[in-house]
Amino acid sequence: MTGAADTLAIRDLTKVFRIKTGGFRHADLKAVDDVTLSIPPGRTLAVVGESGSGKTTLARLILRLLEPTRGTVLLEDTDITAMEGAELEDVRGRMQIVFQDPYDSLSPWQTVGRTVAEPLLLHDGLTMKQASGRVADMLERVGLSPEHARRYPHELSGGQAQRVGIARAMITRPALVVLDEPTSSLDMSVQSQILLLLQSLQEEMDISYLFISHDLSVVRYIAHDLAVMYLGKVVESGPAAEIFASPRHPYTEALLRAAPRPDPAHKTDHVYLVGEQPSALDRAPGCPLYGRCPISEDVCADTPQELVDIGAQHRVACWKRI
Amino acid sequence: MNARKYDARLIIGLTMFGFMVAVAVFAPLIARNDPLAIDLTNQFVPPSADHWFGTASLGFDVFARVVYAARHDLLIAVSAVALSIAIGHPIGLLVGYVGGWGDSVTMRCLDVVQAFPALVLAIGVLSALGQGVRNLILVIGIVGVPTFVRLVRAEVRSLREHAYVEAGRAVGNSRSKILVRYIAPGTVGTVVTQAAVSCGWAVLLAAALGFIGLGVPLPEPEWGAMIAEGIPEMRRGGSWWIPVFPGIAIAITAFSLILIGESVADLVEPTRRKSR
Amino acid sequence: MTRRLAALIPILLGVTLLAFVVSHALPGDPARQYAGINASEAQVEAIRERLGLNESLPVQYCVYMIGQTCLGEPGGGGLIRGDLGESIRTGFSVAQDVGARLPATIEMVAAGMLFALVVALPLGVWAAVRKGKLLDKFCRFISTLGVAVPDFWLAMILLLIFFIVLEWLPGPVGRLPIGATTPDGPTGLYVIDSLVSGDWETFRTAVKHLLLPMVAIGFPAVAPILRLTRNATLSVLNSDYIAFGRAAGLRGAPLYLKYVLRNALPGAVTMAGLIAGYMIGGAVLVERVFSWPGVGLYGYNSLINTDYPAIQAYVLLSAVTYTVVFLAVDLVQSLIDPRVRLK
Amino acid sequence: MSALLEVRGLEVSIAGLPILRGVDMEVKPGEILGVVGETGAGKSMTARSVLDLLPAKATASFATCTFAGQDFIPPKARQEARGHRIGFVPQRPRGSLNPVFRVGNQLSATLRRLRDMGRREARGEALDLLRSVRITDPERVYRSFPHELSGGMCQRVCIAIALAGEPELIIADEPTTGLDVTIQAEILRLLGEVISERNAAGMLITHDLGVVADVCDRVAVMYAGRVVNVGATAEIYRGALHPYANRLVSIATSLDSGGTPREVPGRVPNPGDHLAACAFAPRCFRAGPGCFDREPPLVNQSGQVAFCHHPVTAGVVPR
Repeated sequence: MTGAADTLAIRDLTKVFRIKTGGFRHADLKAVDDVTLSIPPGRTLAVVGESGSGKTTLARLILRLLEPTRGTVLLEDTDITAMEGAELEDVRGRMQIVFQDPYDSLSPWQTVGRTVAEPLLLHDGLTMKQASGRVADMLERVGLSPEHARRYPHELSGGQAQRVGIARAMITRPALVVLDEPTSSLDMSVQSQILLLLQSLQEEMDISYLFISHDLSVVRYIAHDLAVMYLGKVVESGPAAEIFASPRHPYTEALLRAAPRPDPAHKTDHVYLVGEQPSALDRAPGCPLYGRCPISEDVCADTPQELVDIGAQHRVACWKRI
Repeated sequence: MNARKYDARLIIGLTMFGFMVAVAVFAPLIARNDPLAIDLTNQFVPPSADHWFGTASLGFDVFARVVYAARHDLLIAVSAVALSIAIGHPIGLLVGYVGGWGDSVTMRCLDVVQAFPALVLAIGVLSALGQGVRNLILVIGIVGVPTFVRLVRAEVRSLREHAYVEAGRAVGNSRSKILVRYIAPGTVGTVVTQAAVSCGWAVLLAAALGFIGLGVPLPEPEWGAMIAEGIPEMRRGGSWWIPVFPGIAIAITAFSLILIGESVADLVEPTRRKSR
Repeated sequence: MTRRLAALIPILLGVTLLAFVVSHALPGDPARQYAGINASEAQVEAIRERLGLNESLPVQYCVYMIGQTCLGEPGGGGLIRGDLGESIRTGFSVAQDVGARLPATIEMVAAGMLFALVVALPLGVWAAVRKGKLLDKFCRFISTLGVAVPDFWLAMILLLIFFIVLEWLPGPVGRLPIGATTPDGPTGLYVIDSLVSGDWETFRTAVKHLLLPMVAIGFPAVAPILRLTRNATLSVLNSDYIAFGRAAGLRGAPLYLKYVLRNALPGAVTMAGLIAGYMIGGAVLVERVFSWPGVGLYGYNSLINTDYPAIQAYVLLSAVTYTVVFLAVDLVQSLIDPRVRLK
Repeated sequence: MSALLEVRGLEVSIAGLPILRGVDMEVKPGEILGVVGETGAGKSMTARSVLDLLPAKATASFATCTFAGQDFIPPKARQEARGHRIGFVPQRPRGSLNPVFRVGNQLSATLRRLRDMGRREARGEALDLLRSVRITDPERVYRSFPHELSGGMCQRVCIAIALAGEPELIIADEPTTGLDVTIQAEILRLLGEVISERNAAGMLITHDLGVVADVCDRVAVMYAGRVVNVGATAEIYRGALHPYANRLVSIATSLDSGGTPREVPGRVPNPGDHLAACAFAPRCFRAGPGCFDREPPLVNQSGQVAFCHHPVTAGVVPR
C-alpha cells in the first residue's frame, strides 16, 4: 500500500489512559497500542473486536475527538495530529462520524434540518436559508422526505434517526466517514436498509469508510479490508475475504468460530479460547492473548508480537502462524 | 397518559401562586385599612367585620398587614432566586463543561459554603451587614447559589456524555458553540424547575429571618416578623389571630411554588428521557 | 478512611475562613455595632483597638485561629485551643456557654429525628407499595405541605392547640417547669438522666415538655424522608433483581422487606445527614418559640444583644457540627454499601 | 406428542394498548423453542405472561394455557410454577442480581425457599450448582458481590439460580445480549447443555437468527404481537412460509455469506399504531389487496404453520 494515495493513514497510533486505582496510586492503560492502518479512497476498512478492544478509542483518535499519546494521523496526506483550534475545526469537514445510538447522536433541541445543515453552516459559510436546498436533497438521498427537516429527533423512528445521522455525515461529501456500529441498535429489517444505503452512498460519492463493529456478519457484507483488535492491539489485518476464508490469528479464529451463523447445519464451536477477556491493565507484556490462547507457549508471555506480512496484504501478529 | 394528573397539580399551584401575586399587586384595593396605621384604642381585638383578621399591638390591622407583607416577601423571594440563578447558572455551565482545576476549586468552595446551614449562614452575614431589604435579597440569593451551581454542573456533566455533543464537535463546532448550542439548552428545564422550588424555600428563609428579627425593619409588615409578635401572646394565652394568618400566607405561597416546581419536574422528565 | 479524614481538613479550614470573613471582612463595622448607636467616635476607636481590628486581615485571621502567639505575645487563645472568645452578654467564655446549652439542643434534635423516622419510614414503604392509590396521593400531599409549612409557625400552632386550647401540655417555658430541680446525670439529656436515676416524676415532666418541640422540629423532616423512602422502595420494586427474584420463585413480604431495607438504607443514611443539618439550622427558630435553653436560643439572644463573639461562635459551631455529621454519614455509608466499599 | 407448555389466544394490553394480539405457542418436552422477532414483537411479554410477571398496568387473557396437562390460566398456578417448574434466565444478568447481597446468598436463599433446605445444605447445593454451570472456582464466586463479577460470570450465576428449583422448562430472555461474542457462544452452549442434561425443555427468546440456528429445535417467528410462522428450525431456514420470516432469514443468510441483503421497506409498528388485518402487509413484497382487510388464514405446509394469504411456497422465488 502506498501512503500517498490513501484517504487515511495512521502510524503507530497509541492512547494511554491514566486510571486511578485507589488511594493516590494510578496505572497506565494502553487502550490503543501502536496501531498502523490505512484506507484507500472509496474502500471500507472494518475494525472488529469485542468491548474493551480499543476500537472505539481508535475511532475517536482518528477524528481527533481524543488526543493521541503518540503516533500520527494523515488525512488525505495532511498530518492532522497536531492541528488545533480553527484549523482542526476546518478539517472536520473532510472527516465525519455516524454513531451507534441514533437518538443519542442527535441534539434533542435542534430540528432535523438544522442538524443536517450544521456542517454546511460551519464549513461552507452558508446561511440556514442557503443550505435548505441541499438539506432537502440530502434528506431525500437518505430516504427521508424534505418535510422531515422540520421535525425533532424524538418524532423519528430509530431507522429514520440513523438516516438523519448519515445525512449529516455525508452532506459535506467528506473523504472519510467513521461508522461506529451504525446498525447494532437497529432492528434486523431496518439494519439491512441502512447497510444498503451506506453502500450506495459510498459508490456515489467515493467515500472511504472506517467501519467499527463486533458483528461479523455485517462486516462480512460491507468490508473490503479488515483489522481485528484485541486489548488495544491489531492482531490481524488484510483483505476481508482472505481473512474470512483463512483466519490466521488464534483470536480471529476464535471470533469466527464463536459467532453464531444463521445456518442450522453449522454448529458453533464454542470452546476455543479459555476464560474471559482480562482488563487491559492485566495483560501479558508479550502477546495480549497469552493466557487464553490454545496454542500459546511460554515464550508468548513476554515476546511482543509484531504484525508480519504473509502475502497478499494479509498480516498477522502471531509467530506460530506466520 | 398521566399528563392530566400532573396538569391538575400544576394548575392548582399556578392558581394559588397567581392569587398571592394578585394580592401583592392589588394590595391597596384589597385591604381597606392602612397597614401602618396605629390605633391604641383597638389593640388585640379579635377578628371582626372591621378587622377581618383582628388587630395586633398598637392596633395594627392584621389583615392589611398580611396583604401588604405579600409585597415584601414575594419581592425578596423572587429577586433572591433571580440573583442565585444569575450567579449560579453560568458558573455551573462553565465548571461543568471545562472541568479540571477550576472545577475542583469551585466545588471545594461550595462545600465550605454548604457546610453552614442556610439559616445560620444568613444570620451570620446579616448580623454583620445589617438589616434591610437589599441585604436580605443579597444574603438569600447568595445562600441559594450553590444549589444552582451543583444542579447545572451535574446536568452539564451528564449532557456532556451524550453522543450528540461529540457529534457537534465532530462536525466542527468550537467548544464555546458546543456549550451554548448543545449543552446550555438542556439545563433550562431543571433550572426552571429548581427556580420554583427555590422560590418556595426563599419565602420560608425570608420569613424565618423576619421571625428572629433580621428581616424587613419594623414597622413595615412582613409575615415572619408578624408571627414573632405572637410569641409573647402565647404565654398570656390569647390573640391566636396574630400568628395564625401570616403563617397561612407563608404556607400557601411556599406550597404553591413547590407544587409548581414538582409538577414541572414530572412533566419535563419523561419528555427528556424520550428525546434521548 | 484516612483519605476522608484528610479531605475534612481543607473544608474545616475553609469553614473557619468563611466564618472569619463574615465577621471581620464584610462592610459592616463590628466595633460600631459593639459600641451601640450612641457611642462616640473615640469609644468606637477604643473598642476597635481592643478587638485588634486595626491589624491587617491576614494577621486578624491568624490571631483568630492561633491566638496572641501569632503576634509574638504570650497568652494563647485562638480557635485551635478551643477559644471562641468571651461573650459580652454573659461574661463567660463562649465555649463554656455553648457547652452548657448543647445537651438541650441535642435532646430536642435527636427526639425530632426519631419522630421523623418513626413516622416517615413506614409511611414511605407503604406509599410505594400502594403507588397511585389514595394513600400514596395523600402522602405526596403531606410531603409537599410539610416542606411548605414554616417550623416556627407550626411550633406556635401546636402551642395554641395543646397548651392554650386543650391545656394538655405545658407552655413555652423550656425543658422543665420554672423552678424545678434539674436531674443529675452524665448525659445532660433530662429524659435519659431522669430515667437512669429512676426519677419518674421528672421523667414524665421532661417528656411532656419535650413533646411539642420534638414534633415541631421533626415534622419538616418527615416529608423528605418519606419521599426518599418511597422512591427507594419503588426503585427496588421496579428493579431487575426483584423481577428476577420473583421469576426464580422468591415470594412475599420477607423478600420485599429484606431487599427494600437493605437497598434503601444507604440513601436513608445520606438523607439523615442532610436533615441533621437542617435541624441544626432550624433549632434557633423552634428553641425561640419554646424558650428551649439550647444553643439556638443562645444564638438568638446573642443576636438581639449584638453579642459579637457569641454569634460568630454559634455560626462556626453549627457549620463544624454539620461537617462532622456529614463525615459520620459518609463513613457509615461505606460500611453498609458494598459498592462504595470497593472504591 | 403432547405439549409441555401450550398457550392459545394470549392477549395482553398495557394501559389499553394491545401488545399481544392472540399468541399461540407450544413447547414440547425436551425441545428448545426459539422465539424470534424484532423490537415490540411481543417475545418477552409472552414469556412474562406465562410466569404471571407482567408489568403492573398490563392485563392478560388466555384462551388456553396448560403446563404438563395442568390448567395454567389461574394466576396462582403460574405464580407457583416460578422457579419450581419454570426457570427464568434474564436479559441483564448483572442488574438481575441484588447489588448488596453476595451472589452465594442469593443462590442459597432461592434453594432454601424452593427446596426447603437448611442453611448448610443449601450452601453445599449452591456450590454444586455453581460447579454445574462450569464455574471453576465456586467458593470465590459464592462470596462475591455482583459488581465484582464479569457479565458472563453473572449470567452463569443467574442460570444456576434458574436451575435451583429443578424446573421442567427454562425460559431464557435474550440471555446473551450485551455479552462479548466469545462469551455469548459459551453461555448459549451452557444453556443448551444444562437443559438437555436435566431432560428439561427450553424457550429461547432472541432477535439473533444465528443463535436460533445454533441451539433451537423449532422456531416461532413473531411480528406485531402475533406468532406468524412456526416450524422446525431446518424448515424455517430452508424456506419460511411467511414472507416476513422468509425475509428475515434471507437477510441473515445473505449477510452471512457476504451477499447483498434484500430490503424490507418501512419500519416495525409501535404499540397503538393502526394495523392492517395482516400487520405485515404494508411492508410485504407479496401483499395483495385482501391482506389489508381479511384476517390471514392458517397455512399448514411442509412441517410449518403460518398465517398468510400469500405464503412463500416452493417454486415461488421471493423478489
